[in-house]
Amino acid sequence: MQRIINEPGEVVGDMLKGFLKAHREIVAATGNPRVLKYSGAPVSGKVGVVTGGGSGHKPAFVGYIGRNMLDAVAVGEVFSSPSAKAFLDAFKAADSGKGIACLYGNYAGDNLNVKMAVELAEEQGIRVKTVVANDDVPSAPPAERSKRRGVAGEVLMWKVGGAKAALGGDLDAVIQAAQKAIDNTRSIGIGLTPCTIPAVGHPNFAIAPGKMEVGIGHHGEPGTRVEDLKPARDMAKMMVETVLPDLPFRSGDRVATLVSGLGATPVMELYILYDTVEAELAKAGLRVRRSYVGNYFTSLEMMGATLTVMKLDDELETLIDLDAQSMGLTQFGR
Amino acid sequence: MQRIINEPGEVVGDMLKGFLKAHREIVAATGNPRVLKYSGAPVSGKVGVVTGGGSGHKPAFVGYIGRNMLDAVAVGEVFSSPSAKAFLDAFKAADSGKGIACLYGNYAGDNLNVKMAVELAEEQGIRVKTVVANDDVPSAPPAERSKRRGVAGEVLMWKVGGAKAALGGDLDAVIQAAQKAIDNTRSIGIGLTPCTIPAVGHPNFAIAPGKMEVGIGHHGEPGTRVEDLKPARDMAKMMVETVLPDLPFRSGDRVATLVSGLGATPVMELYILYDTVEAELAKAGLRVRRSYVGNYFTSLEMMGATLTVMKLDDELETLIDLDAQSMGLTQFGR
Amino acid sequence: MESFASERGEPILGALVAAIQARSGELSDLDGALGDGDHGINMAKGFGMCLEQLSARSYGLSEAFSTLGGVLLDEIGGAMGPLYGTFFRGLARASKGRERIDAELFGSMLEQAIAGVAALGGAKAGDKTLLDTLEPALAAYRRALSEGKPFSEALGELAFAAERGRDSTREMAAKVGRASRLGERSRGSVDAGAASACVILCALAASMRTLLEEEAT
Amino acid sequence: MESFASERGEPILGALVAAIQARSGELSDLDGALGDGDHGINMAKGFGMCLEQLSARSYGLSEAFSTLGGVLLDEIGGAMGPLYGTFFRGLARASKGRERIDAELFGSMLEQAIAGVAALGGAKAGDKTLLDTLEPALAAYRRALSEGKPFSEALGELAFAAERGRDSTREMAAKVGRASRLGERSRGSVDAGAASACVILCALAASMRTLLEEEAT
Ligand SMILES: Nc1ncnc2c1ncn2[C@@H]1O[C@H](COP(=O)(O)OP(=O)(O)O)[C@@H](O)[C@H]1O
Ligand SMILES: Nc1ncnc2c1ncn2[C@@H]1O[C@H](COP(=O)(O)OP(=O)(O)O)[C@@H](O)[C@H]1O
Ligand SMILES: [Mg+2]
Ligand SMILES: [Mg+2]
Ligand SMILES: [Mg+2]
Ligand SMILES: [Mg+2]
Repeated sequence: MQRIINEPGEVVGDMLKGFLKAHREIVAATGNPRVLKYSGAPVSGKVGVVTGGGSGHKPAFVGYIGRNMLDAVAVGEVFSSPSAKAFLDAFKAADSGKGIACLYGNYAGDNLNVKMAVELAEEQGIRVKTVVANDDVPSAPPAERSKRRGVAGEVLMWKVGGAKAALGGDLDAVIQAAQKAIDNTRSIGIGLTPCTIPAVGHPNFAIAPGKMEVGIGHHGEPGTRVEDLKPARDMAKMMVETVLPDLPFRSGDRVATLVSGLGATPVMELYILYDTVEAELAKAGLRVRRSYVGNYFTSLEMMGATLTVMKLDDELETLIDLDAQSMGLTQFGR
Repeated sequence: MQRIINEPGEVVGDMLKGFLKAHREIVAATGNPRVLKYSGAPVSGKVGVVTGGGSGHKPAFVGYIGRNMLDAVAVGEVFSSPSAKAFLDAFKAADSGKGIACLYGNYAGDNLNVKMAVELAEEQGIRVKTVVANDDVPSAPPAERSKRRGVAGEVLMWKVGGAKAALGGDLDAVIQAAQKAIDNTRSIGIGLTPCTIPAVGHPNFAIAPGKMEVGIGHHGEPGTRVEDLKPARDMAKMMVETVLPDLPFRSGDRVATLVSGLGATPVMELYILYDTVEAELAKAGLRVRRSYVGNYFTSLEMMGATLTVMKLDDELETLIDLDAQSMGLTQFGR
Repeated sequence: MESFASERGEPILGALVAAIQARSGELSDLDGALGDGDHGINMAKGFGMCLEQLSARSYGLSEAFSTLGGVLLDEIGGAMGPLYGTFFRGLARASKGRERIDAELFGSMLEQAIAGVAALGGAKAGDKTLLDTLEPALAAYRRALSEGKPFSEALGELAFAAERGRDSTREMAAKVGRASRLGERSRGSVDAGAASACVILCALAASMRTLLEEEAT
Repeated sequence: MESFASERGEPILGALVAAIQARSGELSDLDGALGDGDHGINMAKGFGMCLEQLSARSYGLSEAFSTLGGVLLDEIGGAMGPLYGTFFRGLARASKGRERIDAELFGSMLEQAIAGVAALGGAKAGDKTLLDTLEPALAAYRRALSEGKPFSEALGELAFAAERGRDSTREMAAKVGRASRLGERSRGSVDAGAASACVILCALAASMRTLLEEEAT
């Protein structure tokens, strides 16, 4: 295991210490070492936007803490949901009295821990509403959409929720916007090499050379099928063909796109993939209004990429376009 | 080779097509397919800031094209200097009549191609001055500093040069600021796994499991010595101990730091490294005014990291702090 | 009637933690086959933290379970943090203030613990989860008692049924949790949670039988 | 006196491109040992592009070299783009407008080409570069001519000395280029540029000797 770590069991704590040092201007510690918050949080008069999730996905989740983005994040072990207590403490760190929008991904652990945390929060008089991201198309058929995983589409959900709260939306408005965001978002991932959780010390699955996992999850959960590696242009077509009919997207739709690497794929290759993705979207009559390409939601040192497409209406486009400042996503407004 | 590519020989061209599509608002094509420019270039009344280099280092080099950053970039094959003609065409794309600051890295190919391009440019009435980055401490002893490679310190040199030009500095002022930037910058890299140039198809060197290359270059050039892998905190100490005495940095100095991954090292680990780096800098009495941590200058899918430290004076700090907008580095001003 | 003193938390917790730590790699590998490979390390971490918190003093069984449940809920997270947190807090609550643990009491401890897991997770037997270990094990335990078997023998039945329950998940297709997205591909490998539940029940049964024997002699 | 028609650009360029492409992997491996591993692929790409540009028409030797030099300079980059670009433009310039290539002319072509490389790169013999192939090869060629050997025999000496020159770089420590940062670690492996220069000189010598033989019969 070729790693830049100290004790394999302590990677999350060590990482958080370094993260806080590097981003003092925008991120602050809280009383719970597994909860970080925006240095300005709680922002008075603003709905608190919170998420949480396992570690190993940098910039997700703590990298999206910032101005017009997330107010607080609960941090789990590598690939493990944060505890209920961490979620609860994140709610507290973000709460200015206007309520908390907890926007998280659909995983057994997160569902359970958020559920317990929300109950505890309400006992303490903090109002929490949730949106559960389920943008990963291959993880369940359309009829069972509520079973689907949340993947890189979460980044766009956070962007939208964070912007809506920043523009003064109340709790219901923030929840509605974030729910609309994820309802209009579809993703798919392909995996080319596995990854190794430091404390485990060996890859938790294998991908034979020359093969790829289609529909893989960003924890290395096996995909829905194994295929021969093919040229990037064929990968892109297959990914677009999986994503578009599912919503469905229609000719004339405006969209935002996000192509994320899973960690170790050179960013050069993400652009090679995006070249065909955009060509295929154009063929389908979609108009790309904003495109993100890079390592936005990773899976340690896995090779592979995810494609996310979000259908925009005027509200979503305004919210996606708002300026934002965080380690993982900083943009000027249009 | 688990890759998201089409033809291995065409990765650079395919990547540039996708890059242009993804970043239309900030990057534009030129008549030479191997030259990209800032969409606003040439910016009238402003010195043109240009660089060039081989591909496979994303975000470097094209990712630093943008507002208050680079005006044009010459693009080479993977790990190969761009041609003299590409440098010349980049000068032309950036030239508003105020002259060109060509800020590049110290490699045989780049030196030769820039030299030829500068001669051709002057024949055509374009004034070009150059700064050659040589921040990589382990690549030559202090007495032969002019032989050292340019590595991730180039990013800070471009930031400074781009900001100076944006603030209205004339050619000599931009060159002076960029030269001061690099003269006050020192770097070191460690490599944990090799990388594979797509057209070659196999790794171009080996690192035995449990070993690391100290002083490696970001093209996979072997380092100055091979050591056993050690805990991140010991790597950080060794890196700081190599870099600080070389300038030398002194107690009380203000600095900017840059910890860059080489491509496949999870960003989590860069923060683990940074945690000790900052602690060691603090021990030495240095005050970190700005810290960049992430994949700023990579080497395809190599695992490893580089540390860059730049000593700031008032001018350099102002220039580093200026807002900037590019794919690889977007920041709001302070 | 067989029973043991509830103040003997240490040997039981010690054996439980040792069992989980010894099987940690195996549990992560099982999770890696269908999920994300973290099950064993997080279990081992949580159980180890609990032992550390309680070290340097003596404690009863209810306190041991309550501390373990609290650590899992507050510090560990994952799916197993709340599930096993609820499980051990159920065991703790049902035994709180009781001086001796007998067969009947342990039966209602298990019942409360397992009911909490089922209510929280919303899974049922056949979904390929830890419940496929816990529920048949409890049923076998109850059956043994109703057949008049003594406590220690019923614990043997509990452990035996737990192993069969764990193995029964091999051929199931997962209905909840990460593995559920694999559909048919999730068959052929034992569920990680079912395996850890088996480790837990077997360790509890073994250490309790030792205590029963000790007190009998 | 031996000579061949300068209009025979095709067989010479064809053999040259084929030789570089055949050795491309080997050259990249050599570069990988001390540098960044791209030497062979970039050479093969540039030489291939040149052949494509000239395909579907016939061309003389000077035009072939001039096109090759231009492609290397304009399209290929790297260290070898300008170095070999200068080299082939030197060969082209010195043979421009000449109807036949004889021993003397080829000698001055090489001289001009190598002088350009040395001036541009600032390296000298012993620095572990392509000059360690080029310079001794030229010297051997000159020596053969001064000893009165015929053109074809001198070409043989050229090739033989090129191989020895290439091999001589194995034990050198690099003074310029990427490998120079390796210091002592750069010993033990042949320089990639010295190896490609040897491929080029040997291919030129062989195809020219074939042409001389053809014209002699
Ligand atoms: N809703 C649920 N109800 C009961 N058990 C569940 C549920 N979801 C998951 N599990 C159990 O949790 C185990 C996975 O635990 P773990 O690996 O710690 O969590 P994670 O999936 O968050 O990585 C599964 O093997 C399964 O037995
Ligand atoms: N200044 C120089 N003068 C002469 N030859 C040089 C010089 N610098 C490098 N070389 C030659 O170039 C070769 C490397 O070429 P190549 O791999 O194409 O370039 P790069 O170093 O840009 O990857 C070296 O093996 C060496 O022979
Ligand atoms: Mg997990
Ligand atoms: Mg190169
Ligand atoms: Mg798991
Ligand atoms: Mg090279």
